[in-house]
Amino acid sequence: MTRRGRLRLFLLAALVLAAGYAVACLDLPPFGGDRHPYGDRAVHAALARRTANAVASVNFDQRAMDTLGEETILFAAVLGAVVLLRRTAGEARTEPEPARVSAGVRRLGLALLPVALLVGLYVVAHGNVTPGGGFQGGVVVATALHLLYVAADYRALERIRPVSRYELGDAAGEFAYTMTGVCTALAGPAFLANVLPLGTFRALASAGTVVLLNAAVGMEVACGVVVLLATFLDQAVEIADAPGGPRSADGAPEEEPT
Amino acid sequence: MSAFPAASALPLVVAVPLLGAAVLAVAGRRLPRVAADAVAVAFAGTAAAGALLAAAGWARGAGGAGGARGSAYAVQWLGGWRPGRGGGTGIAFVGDPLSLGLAALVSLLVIAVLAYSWRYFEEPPLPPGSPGTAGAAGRSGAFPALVLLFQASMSGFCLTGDLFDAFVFFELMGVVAYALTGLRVEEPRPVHGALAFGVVNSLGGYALLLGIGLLYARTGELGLAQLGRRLDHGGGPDALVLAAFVLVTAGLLVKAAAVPFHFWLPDAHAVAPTPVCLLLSGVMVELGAYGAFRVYWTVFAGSGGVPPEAATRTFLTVGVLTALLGAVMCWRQRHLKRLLAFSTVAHGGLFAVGAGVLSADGTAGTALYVLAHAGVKAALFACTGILLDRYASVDEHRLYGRARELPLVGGMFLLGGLALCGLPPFGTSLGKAIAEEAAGRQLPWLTGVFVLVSALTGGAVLRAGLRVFAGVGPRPRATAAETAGTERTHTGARNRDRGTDRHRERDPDRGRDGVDGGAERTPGDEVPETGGPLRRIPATMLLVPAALLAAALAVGLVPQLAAAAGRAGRLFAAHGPYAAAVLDGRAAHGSSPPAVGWTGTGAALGLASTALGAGLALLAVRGPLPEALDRVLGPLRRLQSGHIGDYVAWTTAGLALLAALAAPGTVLGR
Amino acid sequence: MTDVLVAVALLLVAAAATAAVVNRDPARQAFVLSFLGLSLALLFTYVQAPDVALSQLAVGSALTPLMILLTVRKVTRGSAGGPARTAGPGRRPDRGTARDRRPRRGERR
Amino acid sequence: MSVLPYLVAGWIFLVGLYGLVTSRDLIHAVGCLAVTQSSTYVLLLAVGYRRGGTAPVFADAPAGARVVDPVVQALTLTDIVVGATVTALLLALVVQLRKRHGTVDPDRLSELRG
Repeated sequence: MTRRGRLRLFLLAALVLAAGYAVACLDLPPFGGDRHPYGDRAVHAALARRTANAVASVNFDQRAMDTLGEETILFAAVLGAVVLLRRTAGEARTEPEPARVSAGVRRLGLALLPVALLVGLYVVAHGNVTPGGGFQGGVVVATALHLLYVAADYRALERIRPVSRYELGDAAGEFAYTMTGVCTALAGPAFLANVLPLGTFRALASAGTVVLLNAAVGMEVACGVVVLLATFLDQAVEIADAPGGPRSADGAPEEEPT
Repeated sequence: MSAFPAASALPLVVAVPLLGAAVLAVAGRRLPRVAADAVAVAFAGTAAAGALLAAAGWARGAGGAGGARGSAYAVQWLGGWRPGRGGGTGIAFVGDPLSLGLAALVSLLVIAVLAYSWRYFEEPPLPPGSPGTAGAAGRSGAFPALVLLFQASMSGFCLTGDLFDAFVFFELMGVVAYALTGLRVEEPRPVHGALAFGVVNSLGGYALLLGIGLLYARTGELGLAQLGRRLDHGGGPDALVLAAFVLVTAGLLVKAAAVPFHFWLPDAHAVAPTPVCLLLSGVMVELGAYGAFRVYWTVFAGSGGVPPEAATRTFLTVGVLTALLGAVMCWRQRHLKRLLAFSTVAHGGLFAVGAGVLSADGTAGTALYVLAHAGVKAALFACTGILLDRYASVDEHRLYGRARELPLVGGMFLLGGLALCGLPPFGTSLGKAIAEEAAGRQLPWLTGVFVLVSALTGGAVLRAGLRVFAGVGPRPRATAAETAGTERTHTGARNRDRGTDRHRERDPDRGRDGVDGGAERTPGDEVPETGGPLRRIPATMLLVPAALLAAALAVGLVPQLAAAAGRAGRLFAAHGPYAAAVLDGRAAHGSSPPAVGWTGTGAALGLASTALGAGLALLAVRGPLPEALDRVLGPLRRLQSGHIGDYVAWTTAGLALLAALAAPGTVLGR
Repeated sequence: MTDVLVAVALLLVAAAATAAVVNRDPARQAFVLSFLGLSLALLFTYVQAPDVALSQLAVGSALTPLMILLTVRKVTRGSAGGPARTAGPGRRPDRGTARDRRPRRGERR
Repeated sequence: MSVLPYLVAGWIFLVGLYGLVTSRDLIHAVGCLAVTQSSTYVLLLAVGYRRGGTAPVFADAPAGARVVDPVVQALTLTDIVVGATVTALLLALVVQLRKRHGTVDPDRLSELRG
């Protein structure tokens, strides 16, 4: 299709959709309404399981299968990205040059790093009580480690980041989550059932298996995001194209213009 | 095992491959290849056993934990969150014969794929010095792990009884499939095909999620059974229900590659590694249709949903368009993987028609058809993979007569073509016969569509098989550009490092304006997936297509399977009983299942379409089609442009088309 | 009062989404996406979804733009040694003319 | 106000599609896909909002407090993860596509025709 034809087709279809969707919106319950049957039941169930953060209760207890699927998506994407962004034959690995970072930036970065790590771990640990949890905290931890790249340089980052360890952590998180489910299915009442003692409401160790699953997710997300960023950084910083530039259509280096 | 009810096995069918994937992701590259393959097969086999056990439990009539004894649906509330009086908050896994059968099919096909790639399929290599390879060049070990994740996602999608959970598995299926499609990043086309696949399927996922949001706003529920029940309490359908139906159905039809959402499929299938094609074509695409009809029956089939006339109009129109377009495009291909991909599009259309008449026997026939089609199509892809690995090409013209030395593979390929045509007593023929009879009762000319589409797709396979394996007919005419290409090919094909896409257009305008567009251009030669051209065909690679064809034959010959399909159709095409079984644990009492089996008419029509397909194939190998026909088909071929912007525009148009099809009788003219 | 805040945040989100689409340069788009992430986080806070706001902040305004920027860097860096055929913002692809094959200024970082 | 959030969600969806259709750069297209997805966040959270409700976290709120719907928030969390991972995978494909084809302009990729 020509660019214009494509746009025309799209605009025509979009017009139909926009009209239909707008009419459908008029049939929606008004924004901010009071009828939330599922939500009310979920809150009730969360309180019964002594989980102060109802969202965590939905995520890790009532609809724990969704979260298993979600973590598996992350796991699959990390696995996929590592395979897709592998260094292929013919690509050279260049040593990144040591970067010069001003003293102020360096100090700030190094001071922020432990703070950010602690915040991340705190967010993971309190997932059952306060907003946050394994996913949010995990991302914070993973990005915090990359402050080292800003504060020092890529080589410093690589020293604290042996990628295969993090791959192991990623898989271990996924394994732990699934294994919890399998154990509760074989020895307990049902798959991913909350079988642990529920503890005291609002305490760090409340809510039973929610704590375990939350920790597994935190580990998987932190490690997975580190690996994900590592593969992209690897491409952007270290992996050089095959000598002679990207392969041309003929499979041979493109000739120099005359 | 009697203390362990069949329903409890349902989540394990998903969990076991996940465990295997986690193990292989770590250990895969450290273990020797054989050990890694064996671990993968062990996990996949355990899950398959679980699925079969659950299916057998169902067959014995043990409903399991969730349902009363004798209930036809095995219901398992995950985490033990069984609904109380006010309604529940948990997710149910529901095993009915169709979902259990599909989950078993997924697992068995995964085992076939692992066996097919056993030791020979070259996993993505890592250059020396990559992490975890201890200096030497190594494997990434990710392939079997990804296949297990694929298995888990597809099984989960079959078994879940919750719409949002289905979305999660839908996305997981997608993510794994994009990675598997683009696995061979050393070549230009896989990355492009995987990207188109990823963008279009993600859009489908987002449309599905918007639809879920609208349904949640109306009903405050996410479970399929609960959604259906709430909609029925809310009075007749309105624009909101219609919009939700359109968005949810479109999202699932993207996965099913229905026109005009189908463009990603040929692009992805032509370039994905062959073992992956077995799964994509054999079962993933069909799961899209399964999802669309599952949601229709459980959510929208009641009084508060979409009226049956509107739904059937939507499904039949889309199905017929898909079947015809797919069949015509299939006939036009000479790249064998693309040819098979378009035949999957066409058959997907027939499935939509067969189930789209919204009757129990139509559904039962389609179920059998899907089952047998999976075996046949996977066997055909497996044979094509052997050609690819031996001759470094899958081009019908270039391979002319070269595969005479492979009579066994050739025999299986031709048998597959005949089965695709609908030759009795293959299961494809039985399924087609039942589905086309059900469709013909609704609209008599639909029978013709079934016959024509089967003949065209099967005929295309026969034509290619006759040329490649027997050298029948004159050598296909080669264009000048192609002859030039062939000379350079032979040395280049083995060199994995080099780009293979010799015929890529440098000038973007030339291909677009040229008379031939893209289709006549040779697809270029391929790189074997076995790390080098095969000298001897390994026994595993021969055994797999043979077993798959035998299974497709068995589907047609085992009367118990047909009877089970009849019961499956009745239970699947049911709105109230599903909700009653899931929510109230009440056994389903209903009409008796439709009698499903061979009939004289069905067998005769199967023979007719086979004769038509064989005739077309013999006619085609004599010489090229008349030029005039080519000119008519040219614009159709140019639609498949490989341009992501085009595909997105068509996807949007498809959403609008579905809205236009479903609106009359739902909100307009009531 | 909350309604007004929500409405303002919604309009901000709509504007940011439009801007992210209209900005054809991927590097600039990454920054706009980051801003879209921030405005979404703001909206989520107003509709009482702190959990979601937190992850949107982490993912939408940090992780996703970061990955896009790394991709842009790779894609432009990759062209330093060979033909640069990336179609930049508003640039017509020059079909591999000699001019296009020379590394562009500022690419070698 | 009662329909504004829903309409905004629809607008974001369509504007993202528009970006995908007209994109001349695949990295930009992946960004547009992320935009399209954010429409689902807005719709889901708008559906679950309850006027006058607080966050469904009872860390200091009394157990009987009026709260907004926690379920949609859990769904949106899942959705955000899905979005990030899909973006990552597609960007990985774009990186390789650039290496194999020498371009990220969809108008110049033409080998999957027919």
